[in-house]
Amino acid sequence: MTDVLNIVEAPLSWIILLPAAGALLNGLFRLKSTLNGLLATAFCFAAFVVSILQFLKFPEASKLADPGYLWFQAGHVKAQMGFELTPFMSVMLLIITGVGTLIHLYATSYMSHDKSQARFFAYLNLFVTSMLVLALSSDLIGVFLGWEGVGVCSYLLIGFWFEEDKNARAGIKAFMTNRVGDLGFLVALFVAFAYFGTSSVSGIMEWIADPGRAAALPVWVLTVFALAIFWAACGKSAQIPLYIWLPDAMAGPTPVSALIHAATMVTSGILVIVRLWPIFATQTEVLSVIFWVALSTALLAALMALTQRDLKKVLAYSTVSQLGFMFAALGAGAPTAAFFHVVTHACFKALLFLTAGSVIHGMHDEKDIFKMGGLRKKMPWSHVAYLVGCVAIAGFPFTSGFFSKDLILTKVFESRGVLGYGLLLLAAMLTSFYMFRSYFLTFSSTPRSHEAEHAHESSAMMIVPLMILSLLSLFVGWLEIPHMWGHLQYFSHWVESSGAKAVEGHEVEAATEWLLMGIATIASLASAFFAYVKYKKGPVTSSENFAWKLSFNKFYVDEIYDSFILKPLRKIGTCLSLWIDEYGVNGTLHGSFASYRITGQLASIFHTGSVQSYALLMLLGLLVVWGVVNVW
Amino acid sequence: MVSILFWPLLSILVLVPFRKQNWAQWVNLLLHLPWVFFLIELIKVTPSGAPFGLMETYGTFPLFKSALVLGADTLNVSLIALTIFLSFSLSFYFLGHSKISQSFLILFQLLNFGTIGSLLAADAFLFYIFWEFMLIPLFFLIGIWGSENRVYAALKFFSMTLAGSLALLAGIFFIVTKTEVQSLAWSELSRNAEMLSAAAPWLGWAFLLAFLVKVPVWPLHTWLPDAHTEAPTGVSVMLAGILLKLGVYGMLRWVLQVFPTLYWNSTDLLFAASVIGIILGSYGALRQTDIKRMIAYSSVAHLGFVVLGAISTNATAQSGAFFQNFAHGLSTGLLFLSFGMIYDRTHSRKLDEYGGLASTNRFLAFTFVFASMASVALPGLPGFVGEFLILSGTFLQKGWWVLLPLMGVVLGAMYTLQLVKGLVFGKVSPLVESHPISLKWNEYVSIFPFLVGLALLGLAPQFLLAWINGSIPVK
Amino acid sequence: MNQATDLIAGAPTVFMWVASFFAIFFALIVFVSSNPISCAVALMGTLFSTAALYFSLGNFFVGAIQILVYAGAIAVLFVFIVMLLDLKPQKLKNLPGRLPHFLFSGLVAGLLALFLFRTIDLVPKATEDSSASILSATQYAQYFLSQYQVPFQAAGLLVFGAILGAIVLARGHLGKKEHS
Amino acid sequence: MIATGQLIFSVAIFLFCFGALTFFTKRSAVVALMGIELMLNGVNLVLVQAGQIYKNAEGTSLVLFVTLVAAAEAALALSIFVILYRKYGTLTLENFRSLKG
Amino acid sequence: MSAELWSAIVAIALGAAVLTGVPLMVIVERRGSAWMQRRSGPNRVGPWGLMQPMADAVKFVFKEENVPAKAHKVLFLLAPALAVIPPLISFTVVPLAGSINLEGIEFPVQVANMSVGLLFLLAINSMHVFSVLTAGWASNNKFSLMGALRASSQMISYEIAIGICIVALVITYGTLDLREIVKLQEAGSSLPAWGIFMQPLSFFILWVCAFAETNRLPFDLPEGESELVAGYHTEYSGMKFALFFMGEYAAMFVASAFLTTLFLGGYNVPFLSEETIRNFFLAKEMTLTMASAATCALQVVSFAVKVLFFMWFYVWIRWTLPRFRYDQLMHLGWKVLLPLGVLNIFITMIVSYLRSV
Repeated sequence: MTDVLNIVEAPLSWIILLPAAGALLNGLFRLKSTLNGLLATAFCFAAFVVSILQFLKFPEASKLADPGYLWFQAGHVKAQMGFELTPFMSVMLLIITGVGTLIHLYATSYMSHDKSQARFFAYLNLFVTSMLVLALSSDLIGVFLGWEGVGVCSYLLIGFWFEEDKNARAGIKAFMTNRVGDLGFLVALFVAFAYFGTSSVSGIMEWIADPGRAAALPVWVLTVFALAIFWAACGKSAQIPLYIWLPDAMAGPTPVSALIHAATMVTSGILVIVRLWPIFATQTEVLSVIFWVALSTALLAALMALTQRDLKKVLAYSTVSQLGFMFAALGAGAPTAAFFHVVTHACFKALLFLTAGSVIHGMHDEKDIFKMGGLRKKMPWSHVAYLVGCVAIAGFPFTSGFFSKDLILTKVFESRGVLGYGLLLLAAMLTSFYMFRSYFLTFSSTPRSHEAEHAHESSAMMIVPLMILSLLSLFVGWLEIPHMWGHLQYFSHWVESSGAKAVEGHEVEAATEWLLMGIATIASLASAFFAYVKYKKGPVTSSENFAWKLSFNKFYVDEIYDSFILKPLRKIGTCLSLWIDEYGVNGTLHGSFASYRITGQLASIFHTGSVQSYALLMLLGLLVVWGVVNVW
Repeated sequence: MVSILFWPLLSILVLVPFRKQNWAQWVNLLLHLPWVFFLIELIKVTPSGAPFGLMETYGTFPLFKSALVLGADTLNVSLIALTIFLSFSLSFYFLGHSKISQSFLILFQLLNFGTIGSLLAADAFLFYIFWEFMLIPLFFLIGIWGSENRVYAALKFFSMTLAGSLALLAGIFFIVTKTEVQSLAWSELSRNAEMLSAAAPWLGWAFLLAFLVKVPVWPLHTWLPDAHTEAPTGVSVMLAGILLKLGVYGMLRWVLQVFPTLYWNSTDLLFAASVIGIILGSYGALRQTDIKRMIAYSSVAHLGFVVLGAISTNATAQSGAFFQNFAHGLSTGLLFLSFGMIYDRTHSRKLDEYGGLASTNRFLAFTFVFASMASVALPGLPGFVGEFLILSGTFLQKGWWVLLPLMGVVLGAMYTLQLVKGLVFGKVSPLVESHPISLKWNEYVSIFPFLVGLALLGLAPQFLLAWINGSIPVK
Repeated sequence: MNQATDLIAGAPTVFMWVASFFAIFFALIVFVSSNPISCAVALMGTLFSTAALYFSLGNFFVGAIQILVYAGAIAVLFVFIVMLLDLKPQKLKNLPGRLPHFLFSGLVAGLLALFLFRTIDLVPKATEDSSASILSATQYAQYFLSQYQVPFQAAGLLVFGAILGAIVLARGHLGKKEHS
Repeated sequence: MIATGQLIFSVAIFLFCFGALTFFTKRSAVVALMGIELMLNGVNLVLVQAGQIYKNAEGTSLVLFVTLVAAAEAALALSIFVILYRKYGTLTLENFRSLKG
Repeated sequence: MSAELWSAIVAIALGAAVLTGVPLMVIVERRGSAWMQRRSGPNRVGPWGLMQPMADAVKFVFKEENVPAKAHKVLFLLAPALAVIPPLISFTVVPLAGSINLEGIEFPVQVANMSVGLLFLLAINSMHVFSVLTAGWASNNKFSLMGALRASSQMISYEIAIGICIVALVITYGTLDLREIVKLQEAGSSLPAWGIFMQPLSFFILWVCAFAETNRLPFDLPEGESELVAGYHTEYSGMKFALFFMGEYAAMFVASAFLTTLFLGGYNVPFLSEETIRNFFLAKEMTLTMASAATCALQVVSFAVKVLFFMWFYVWIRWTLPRFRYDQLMHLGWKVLLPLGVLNIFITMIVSYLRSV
């Protein structure tokens, strides 16, 4: 990447300020009915327009930068609140603002009858702002600002309907898990400032590029840095140890889940890793760690999704498993594949969530798919959108999911060999199976509950974004055709140009590639058919065997966490502090006060009241003193 | 400098004739204006370079080798600014408040006088006098206007701090009698710091003890939860806002710069104490059912961070620590203030009696959430800037030991969110239902500066950081 | 009769022996007897014998004062009170109860005596010039009004206080109602 | 044989010790007071002797003051005893224990 | 002839004189009072009843001595002795005459001369109270106890008055030594330089107190026959009663001697100083000792005359004034004599200051 970087000044901070202004306005003024929503969507759309303008500058400018201002500087830490835009991040920008606007539009009608809309849209805009800060900021510390901002907004949005205690607790759970993840980011920042002297991404890249200085670094610095970043990414993008918050995050309104838990926030982990790819490229052990964690997450999540009854929970688990796919691609050393899947996933997952939202909306907030059924006739538009979504996610030929998943599968095959490829393939099959299971249960056969009979199609304002998204999720795939078919590799061009070179695994000849593609398509079609056969008539009351219970109860992961980590930590800590604070220190204090009283009582024994005993004691005292003086 | 120091006394004199409550409250507010003016004058003239850049002596105490020496540099002037900021916004809060009588205001001004005095004092004995002087008004303020077992709390607070400062007095006596130090002026002491440290190794600890009790470092902190819960709102804001910082200021000014060698070899012990303080402080907050105690314990944890920064050898953590003073001052101050307003109407501090404040009073809920986010050190708010600097400085110096305080960050989030969930979110509890809270105009005005301060220091703290970095003791 | 005999250095005269014997004997009676009147009279006896000792030491002034103030006033007062209040002799009822007290005080007194006797040889014999050490009253008077003027005034004040005290006690008592 | 000074001193010691003993052991207040008088006489004796040895009026002046104080004290104490007697009906010291600790 | 021997001789002579004087006084009293009441006193025994006291003495000796039942044996016997001893002792200090010159050494006619004579006199005088108290208490009967208490309180109050007057006297004379006092009163010019002229007020007070001290009428409340049946010595009979009687008369003698030495110039012959008398005798070719002896004899005679004058005065007063009531007695003692005494002190202070300037 030696070509001269011509950095172009660009008003990137405007992109951030627009939604921020929207958030502020919504926060202050409570307008009638849906005006708040429209206001928020307008601001989001404005940000979308500006980001398109920046996007167009890209072929010639290799990087857009906006110095911003010095946030704070003390001792060896210098935090610059500046912004920069690399080619691949500009694509992400488009997604954030584009999909964001669509979701805003959808939400205005979805939340039309909610009483505190102003607050909702203020949070939504605030979320978009912090996501943009995360994406755009030049310094890692700026990224961290966006990182935590996004965490807080997800906490506020998940716990939006705070009347029920469940939602508030889900919000806290999300925030806490994110916070644990952010520790990793903090450690990375400390390492960056301690060893690289700066936290700006470009600065770190120079440090790595310059062989002399890189050699001077202690060997563990880069691995620790990479691992720390990965730990933060796990927290944010819900990988194995820290994914528990995502399923519970469904407690929030559906547009929130769509925006946050499908399109933007969850992918931030991957964005950061792609931006810092030159570091990860050199760390092979870290990559293998990432790969295996991702693979296990994908498989585990897919298994859990098989038996879920709540429509949104199914989608949540599918998100976790798709994220597993993306991290698997990163683990396999293919940032382009990962990023391509991020884009495609953003489209079809947002689509799926929004349709689920309209379905639930139509079903008067009934989420249980066992109670749905036969909605094909009742909600034709949502049905079409949901079908497109399932097709895309399952990876039917020529859909966006097909291209991105296939690219990942080939990359995994190249670097991780057959075992990795096989497991990932299994995960892909499971994905298509549970997606079509949910499709058939909700839309085919006959309505199984009272709400199902009276389900009504959502309003136009909700259907339009669905249609746009379904078109997108069908045709986005074409941007990155496997090079056998043509040279239309936009994505790899975008990602490589922003400095994220793929790890050169041994190239696969075209023949094996065709073979892999074939296997993948057959696998997904077969599992889809299998799901069709199983759930055509309606919910099959499968026997409560062990496997089923295990999957239904989410492998008891939450319970394990609580009993082994959360509860004991809290227990030890509280009673420790109780013992030391109340009894230890206070005890000693009260003890010392009590000792005064006791000595007082002791002394009073001598006050017998009789004058003679006093005189006697006095004389005795005199004699003792005299004796001592003489003897001494 | 003298004008800013003696202005509170003057305002007491002015306050005396106004027996009626609301008259006294209004006068108290107006008296703050000239004070601010003096502050601005002082800020213009404060040098940011060497410690105690500006020194003025006004006459000497005949019997003792000390003199009335006042010194100013950015370190103490910034804290004075914080005091005046808190006192100014509180005076808005006091308007029309039923419990704030004239004597309360007089004692309050006395407290301000003591605080500013001990900040400006550049002479050990003068510092000690102001240091002790502060306790008296505080004792009465908590003892008289506090809630249920206020006397116990006031007594405990008074005796513990007094015991600590007696060690300080012993140290001063030792210096005066045993060592050939001409005068107790700070410049004199710091000039022959080596001689002093060599003279008596315990001297450092004697000085340090007084400050450790004041900054509640872990083992000596048990007075804080009692004092905070029992103190009336105004006092607990001042107590959390500025008085705890005095301990830190004392440590930096009177121990670090006067006995550097003793200070540095006591740092490992202090590191352990502060880390334990952070963790146990957070757990302490976690187990509380009483809201004010929870906030009090949180300040124990936060000040654990500050001490962590204050004992590190690099400039990052030191300036981070001093900045954290302001961050904590504003965030905990706002927490206490907003809860104080709720408490004034509902008179209950039990967390489980509360719930669903957001649905009744949106603005107060917002301030409370905003303040707790600040205290959780959310980036974009000052707490983060301070804590980040401290932790990165500690990482630079102590390496992987930094993970322990990091745990504190997570625990901090845990108890704060628990507090917020209990108070603001969740179902609307009968108590909140039956006491609709409608804030008066002056309460809005008193909260407003805190919000602006927090937002400003969060996003653009550089103006303050650059100003205080000059006189941070460790370069 | 200003004999020039120096009464300190020389061997004690017979009169001294008798007087000291009586003093100790009467003191013993005061301690031993359970009847207050005999104690009072024994006290009177000790006072007289000490006065006699003073005379034998040559200090007539103090002797006279002793008789006048002590014997004449204080001892009479004691006898007066004992008679006025008609105090019955104290039968030692709970002797066992008070035995430890007795023993303890006896021990302490014995210890004290032991200590004092150890210092007896410290008593200086007499300064060389054995000139008449008998001062006349006028010389004493000069001392009081020159060197010891302040203590003298203080003593006057003390007595004045005592008079007031006595009056108040007497007056106070009269004011209140009689009861038992 | 012992010198006069030593004889006088030993008489003084006896007087003092017997006075102390009476004060400690006697149950009647008046007799206890007599004990005190005895002690004071012991002291006077030593003072006079000292006066004679050092040939100045120090001893005598002290004796005068002691006597004076004894007189004042006896007067007041006895009138107090009268009042006590009226109030308590008896003068045994055990009864006056109200100032117990 | 050593000083001790001489003082022993004088002491014995003095003792004898007093003891004979007492019965003399008794007869004088009885005859005198009778004469005043226009009746003739005891004149059967011996010429003009002179042997009557001897008869009484014999009577007392053989009278039966009864001791009250639960009386305090020791004190009962001690009381009469205490009554007699103090007056006798106080005579030691009284200067009877000038000094006799034997073989060149001047021997003063006085048992023992102390520099603090006056003080000693006062001290011994206060012993009398003690005998009264013990007598009253020891006889274990209520009346005698009452009498004793009254007598002692009376004596103590009047003792204070005496003390105050003595202060005045000491201011004027400047010394406590009786011999010097008498010398100071020698040979006045027109009027004899006697104390009575220098201190008339204190003379009057002391005179009154003298009566009080000796419990003589009008102050003899304690023996008030009518109410208290002879006061504190009701239980006494026989020789013990006689002793009391002797004690009383000896006390009268002391009081009058006291008054004469202080106010009537003691043994001074009016207008004649000792030297003039001695020179007068020397002129009659007597040896020095003989001359000094003669002067002393003359002086003793003058002293005796003065004392007898006072004694006669006692008897005279006894049968003229009625007895004081107890509160009048106390009133006189505390509220009249004491203030007068203090006033007197002030006057003497002012006078002595004026004279010294």
